[in-house]
Amino acid sequence: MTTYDIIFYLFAAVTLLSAFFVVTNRNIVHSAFYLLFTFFGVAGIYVMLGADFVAIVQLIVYVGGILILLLFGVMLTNKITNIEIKTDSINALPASIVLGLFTGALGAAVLNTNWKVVESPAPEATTTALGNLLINEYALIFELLGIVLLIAMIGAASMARK
Amino acid sequence: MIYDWLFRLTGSETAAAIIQSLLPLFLFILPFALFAVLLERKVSAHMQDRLGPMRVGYHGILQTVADIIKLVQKEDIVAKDNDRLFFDLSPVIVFTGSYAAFAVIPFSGIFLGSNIDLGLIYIVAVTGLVVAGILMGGWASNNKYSLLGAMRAAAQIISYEIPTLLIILVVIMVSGTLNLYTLSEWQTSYFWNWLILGGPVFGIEKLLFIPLMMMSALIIFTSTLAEVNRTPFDIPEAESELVSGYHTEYSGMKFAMFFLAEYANMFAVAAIVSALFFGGFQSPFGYLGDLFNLPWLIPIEQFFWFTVKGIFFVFVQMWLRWTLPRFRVDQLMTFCWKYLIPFAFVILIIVGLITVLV
Amino acid sequence: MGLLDKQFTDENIIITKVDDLLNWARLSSLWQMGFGLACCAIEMMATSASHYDFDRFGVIPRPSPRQSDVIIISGTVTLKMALRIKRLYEQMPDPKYVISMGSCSNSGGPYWEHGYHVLKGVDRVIPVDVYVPGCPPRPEALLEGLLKLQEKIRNESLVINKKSA
Amino acid sequence: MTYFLKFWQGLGTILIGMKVTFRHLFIPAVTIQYPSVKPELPERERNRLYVNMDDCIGCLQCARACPVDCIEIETVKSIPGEDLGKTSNGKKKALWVTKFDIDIAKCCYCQLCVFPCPTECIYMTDVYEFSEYERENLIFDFVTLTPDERQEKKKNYEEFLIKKEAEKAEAARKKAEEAAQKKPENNKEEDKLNDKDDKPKEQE
Repeated sequence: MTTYDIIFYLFAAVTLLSAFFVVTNRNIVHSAFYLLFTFFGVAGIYVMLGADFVAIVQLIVYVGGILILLLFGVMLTNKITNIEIKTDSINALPASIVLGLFTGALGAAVLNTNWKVVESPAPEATTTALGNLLINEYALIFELLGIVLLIAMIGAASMARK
Repeated sequence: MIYDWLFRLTGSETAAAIIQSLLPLFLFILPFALFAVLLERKVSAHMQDRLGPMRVGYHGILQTVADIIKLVQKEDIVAKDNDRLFFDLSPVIVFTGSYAAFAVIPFSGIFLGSNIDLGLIYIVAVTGLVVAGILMGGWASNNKYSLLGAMRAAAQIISYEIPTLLIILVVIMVSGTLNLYTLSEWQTSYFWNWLILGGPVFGIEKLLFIPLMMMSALIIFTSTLAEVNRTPFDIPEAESELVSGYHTEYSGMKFAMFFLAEYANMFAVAAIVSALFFGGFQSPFGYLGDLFNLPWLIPIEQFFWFTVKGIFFVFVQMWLRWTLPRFRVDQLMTFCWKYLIPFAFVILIIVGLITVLV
Repeated sequence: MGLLDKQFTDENIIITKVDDLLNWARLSSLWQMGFGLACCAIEMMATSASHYDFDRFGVIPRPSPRQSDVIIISGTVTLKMALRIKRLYEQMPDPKYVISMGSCSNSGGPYWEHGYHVLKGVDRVIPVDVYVPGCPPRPEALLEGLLKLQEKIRNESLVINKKSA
Repeated sequence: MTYFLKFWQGLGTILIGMKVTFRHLFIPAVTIQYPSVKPELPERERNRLYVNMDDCIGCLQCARACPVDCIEIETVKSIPGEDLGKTSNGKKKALWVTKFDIDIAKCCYCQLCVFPCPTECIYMTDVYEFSEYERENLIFDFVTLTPDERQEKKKNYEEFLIKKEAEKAEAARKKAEEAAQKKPENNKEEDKLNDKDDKPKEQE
């Protein structure tokens, strides 16, 4: 096991464990904070895959933006601990059967596939290529997305003024 | 590069990486924090015609050492209603955030943690971790002052990230790189080639750039000052309103970690400003190593100049702290949204036009 | 009184050296709880200001009791405020020290006889280390009280029964 | 237009402020480095009280003047034949001062005790450095007599009183004896007086 493997498993464990806590925790602020570790672990895995730009954008957008917004929202609610979870577990038996079948199918597919193992090239910096693609090849789509976001912002602002 | 040297010394990539990532902590951040706290106290004292620490060592030079030893052995209070896990975790996350920023700061030509292409954006990204840590600490303290302080800190840091990012975008458009090391190399080793004086390109655009870049440097300095919660932007810790903000409930070593993170952050933002606009590790007058043909001298000189620039900007931060009173919350937001962001936008557009047209 | 204080029974070279180091650190960085009650508070502020400069001794005011080492009770302790003082004192982390500044907090001062609303000495609610007399004390008197406190800290020990020096 | 004006004004005023603080960085500090340098106090500085017991005549004027009652004085009369000496301004002392405590922790440094003193023996000094670890140490005892001497003076006076009492009793006895010899006369006179007193009452 190399160092990279260790780091990978570390990030994977952080991601999975904290995601598990996000779902199961009764305290919604705790859930939101565990989400921080989930995002962080995912960003780490992105880095290990050589997608440095995506990892950093993940950190900026999710940790720096959405998570903070989420925390603001959550902290301003008046009932934080011991939230009553409305959905009861109904139809447990059929659900577990379906889940078991699905898991079995996936597991079989994973085990039976003949994975090709290729020597991966050294991860390159993706930023320049990404920038070139965005501005040259996909400029129109990029601009359209920007306009959609702008419209959303204007809409939100006009709604907030009412 | 230090990494290669360490690799040859230890023979293992992992060991080299670990040692290299520990170097800035022990060689730089801790001594710098000790020095900066003393500097802060001395500067504040002399600006108020006082003397500052005088009785611990010669003119109080051991004052911060005593402070740290005292903080380490203080009782670590965790109140009954504190959220134990996050209360303990918060100082660690805040310190991680500000320490991680040091990974890409180019101390000199041969020493920087990681020469990644996304250096500038990376620093902005890990600053987000600081915000999350502050919110976590404020909430876990279970104290209304802490929570209010944390909320204010988060709102402030998020708001002021916008002008910072816009100015970073300006720099990216002019220089064409996000890499702090390349950026420092690009502004060559004479001060008229620094970006604040229009960059190393000669021609009409250099003249046009000078006023724009000066304003950009001003804006980014102001907004990064706000991001590290220093006076006049220290409303998250406003003593007269919020006791001491998000770290009200922290005592002993955990408080020391917040303290350390604050000073590490101060240097980090000073380093960003100097790397973006003031040539990073480049000497303003050329190198003695070049003059006397001593190549081993150049990295040391670069480290010297980088530290000098960093400490100068830290000094300016302190200078402002002891000059200006604290903003009100609404003034703070007005300043960001009505002044800094529009100015940054206008600069962005003009610089874009210049780079396209000229 | 810190966590380790009075935890050791024998006095050996390591303990005494650690003693010296810790005592030096404690006495050199006494962060003061920013807490003023009455007219003595004005003198306390003057002590922090340029002419007397508390910072020379490493004393800086901290807003939060969690980060302070010494609380200077400066002024008339009314019965109402006594509860708050006790609470603030309990919120401070060990090792913590108290300087009682001025007649009012030493013993009730001018109100010791007929003051129906004044606590007759702050040592009735919290243990006081140094009493600084004066009404109000001169800033120098407070500084001298601080030096006395430093002298007291210098003789503290981790050992239970150190030979009293 | 005011928008840009405000921006420039803000920038300018910040620079002015920074200039001021920067100049002060190089102004020599005004700090008095207390333990090594001590400031000169004005002549009429009011600090710790001092009592010159040689001059004290135990008149209690200062204790009465004190607004906070922090001075406690006990005096014992001297017995005839004891020489207590004179005060510096020529008054003769007649009282042993066996207790002269000033609780400086209560003192409010008003100097009101200084003026009534007929011999000017209580006054304020310029000593201000006298903080203590224990409050009890702030009660200053100015009496020059040792505790034994104080006891002795008290005992002396008590003995003197007893002796005087005895003398008095002796004198009274002698008087009574003398009176007993002249008893009849006296009794008659007393009866007469009684009668006079009674009469008006009866009339009413």
